Amino acid sequence: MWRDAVLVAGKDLHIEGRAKVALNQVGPYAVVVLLLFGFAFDQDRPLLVQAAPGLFWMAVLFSGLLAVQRSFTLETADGAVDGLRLSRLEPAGIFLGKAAAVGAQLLVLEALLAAGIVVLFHSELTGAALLAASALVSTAGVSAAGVAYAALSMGLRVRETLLPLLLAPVLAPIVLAATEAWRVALGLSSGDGWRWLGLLGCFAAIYLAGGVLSFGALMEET
Amino acid sequence: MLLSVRLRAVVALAGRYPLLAGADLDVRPGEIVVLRGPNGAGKTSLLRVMAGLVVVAAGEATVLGLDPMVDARALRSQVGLLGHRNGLYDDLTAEQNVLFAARAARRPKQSVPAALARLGLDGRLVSVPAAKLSAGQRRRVALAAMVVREPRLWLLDEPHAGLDAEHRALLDLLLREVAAAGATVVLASHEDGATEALAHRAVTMSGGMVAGGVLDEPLEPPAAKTVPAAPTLRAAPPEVVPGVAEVPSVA
Amino acid sequence: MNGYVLAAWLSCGGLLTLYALRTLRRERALRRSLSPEDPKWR
Amino acid sequence: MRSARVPSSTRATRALGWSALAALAVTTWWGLWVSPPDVVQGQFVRMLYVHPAVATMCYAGFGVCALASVAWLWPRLRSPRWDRLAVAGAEVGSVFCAATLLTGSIWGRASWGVWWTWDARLTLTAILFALSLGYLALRRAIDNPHSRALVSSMVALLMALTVIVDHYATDWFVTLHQGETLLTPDPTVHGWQLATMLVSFLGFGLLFAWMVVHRYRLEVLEERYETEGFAFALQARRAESRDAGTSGRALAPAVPAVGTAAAPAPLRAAPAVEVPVR
Repeated sequence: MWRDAVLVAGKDLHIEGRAKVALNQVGPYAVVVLLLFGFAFDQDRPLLVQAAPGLFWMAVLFSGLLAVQRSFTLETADGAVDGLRLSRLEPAGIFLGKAAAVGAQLLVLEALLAAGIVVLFHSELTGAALLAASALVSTAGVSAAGVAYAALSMGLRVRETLLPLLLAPVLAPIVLAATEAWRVALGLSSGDGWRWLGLLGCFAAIYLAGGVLSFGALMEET
Repeated sequence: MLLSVRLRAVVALAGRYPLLAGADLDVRPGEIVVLRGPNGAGKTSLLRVMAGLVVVAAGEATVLGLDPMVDARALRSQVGLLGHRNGLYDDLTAEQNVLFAARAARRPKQSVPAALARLGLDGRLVSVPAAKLSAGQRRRVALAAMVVREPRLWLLDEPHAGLDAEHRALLDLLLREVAAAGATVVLASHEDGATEALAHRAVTMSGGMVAGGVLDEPLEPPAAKTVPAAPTLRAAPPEVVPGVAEVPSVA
Repeated sequence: MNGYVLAAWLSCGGLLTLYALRTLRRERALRRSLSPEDPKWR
Repeated sequence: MRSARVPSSTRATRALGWSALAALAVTTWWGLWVSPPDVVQGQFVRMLYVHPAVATMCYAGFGVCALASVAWLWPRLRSPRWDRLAVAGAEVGSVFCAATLLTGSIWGRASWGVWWTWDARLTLTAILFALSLGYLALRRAIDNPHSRALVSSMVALLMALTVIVDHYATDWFVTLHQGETLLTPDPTVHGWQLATMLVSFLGFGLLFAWMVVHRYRLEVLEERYETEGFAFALQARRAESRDAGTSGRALAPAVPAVGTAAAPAPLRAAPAVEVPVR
């Protein structure tokens, strides 16, 4: 299974390397989203600093949605899905491969966005360990849930609008917990950040396990 | 000799619409069968049922000795399907696409250059991203990906579409060679001319059903029966000829 | 009787009644269009 | 308050319907007139007779959906019954969830002066409501009954897991919501208020059961409509091949008995006339 995952992730990242969609389109989009948030709070500095983690994770949620949709248009564009179904790759391997590829792209975006909030929202990144750990775990959760639901809605008629509707509530708890963890890390709120990290780990585990177990059925033609 | 494909009264649905409304078909290993019929007759659905990709709502289906509904994954890894779309990744080059197909089918990487050459794809073409290739070239890359997977059952949907004369001959030669090697080939096609010379048997589809698909050969031939000679390249095996004769010319 | 209390009761009752009626209407519509065979509720 | 006449074919559901109506009538009568206003909350206490009961039924609905989905996923137990029960539970659950949010926010407006507070319990119910809309939208988007059942039961399980983990997440979240008034060892509610609350649970419970039964029956009818429609489409498809007159030999198509339906009954006017509102 792991060998399949590496193969699929390699393929996706190779395509990304050549097409540079994440870098040229999703990245700038995320930064623009941050700018829009900035305008919305119209330079009310203390409020911006308070809201920075929340806005950061909202931007990550939106770009995660785009990255996942992009990851599956690759497959459906020319009917490559049938190739995957007929191959000897294990569905769980395909799932982990695609999730890893989306996760990697998201991590790059998060680094970009972190720079964004430092510049735009003047927040200083303290508590780096908790920041990085919660970012890593929540990215795993977001990409796992994203890839699972994208596969599920791949064959459907209304998938462009159905995927965000399905995914948003599922990702809401992750965004909530990640925001809280970051607020603690940035010293914006008291409380035990590591407990939020535990909760994030819980969600990531559920979505990863759920994806691995059900991906075979999810890839079937509906 | 066991039939490689045996379908009896197979019904396949798309929502409530019956793509197949009771299709019967028998195909023997080493045989090339062409499916003819108007658009929407169910040719593509029949191919996808044989590939184990479409749910069989009713009827029996046995492909390569396996039941598509029970052990779909085992069946799928032995089947090659070339649909209307080529299933390529636009951003990968021709060689990378075929390489991915090979490794996904757990085949050795060394067989990739040979497969590409087999379809006349060599030199500069190999390192051109799929997006920049012409329809015919993309078709040949998809065929190369299939060659490299070495499936036992070849299912092709309008394979000749988009190929020029030279490459059609190349395709026919390839299919004959593969069939002679014991694989089973079923292709759907509109062009009577191209497939006339190629196919051992032609069946007609319309309204989700197949005419002339059934061979009178029982599924489990008695052991005593000698194994009929593998169908020679062009000469249709004697006992099949009546089948072909029966098929009236399509209005 | 307090405005909020009334609002809560009416809105909740209204919502549930609407849903009940919608289900019954759809059920009657379906039953009319099906053949008169006696429905066996498995 | 509820004037809906409750026509239903079998005696049991009619009885269920009338008893639900009776219990709800008593709840209304006691809740609005008989029980005394609360010493602290004054008239607002009357909302106590709606909100908790409706919220409980909301969770009951999704509980039924999750359990039915588990049953459907269990190879031995698999049968279309569970799938129908799952969708019935989910749909009725989402209606009660909407009612819960409605009454909850009205109560919030009354006692805390604001329509919506980022209170733990409210957020959880809102997430649940969004998940249920996703679930129902997903079911409408898939035609193939088998894969629809498979995919929606997996989503239902995921929903249940998310709700359970959310439950603990929201406990660490600052919660304004006062604890379980009823289930706490020494209930602060007694006398008339307790009696009315119990009746409200009974009334809404019966209503919940009645709705699930009817929604289940609707699913059965819909499936039979699909099957009959399919038989109709099958004959039309066959006619297509006969009209084309392509085959020398007469095709001897034994009409395969599809799925659960017995031989399709003779069809009267084309069923497409009364397309059920989805």
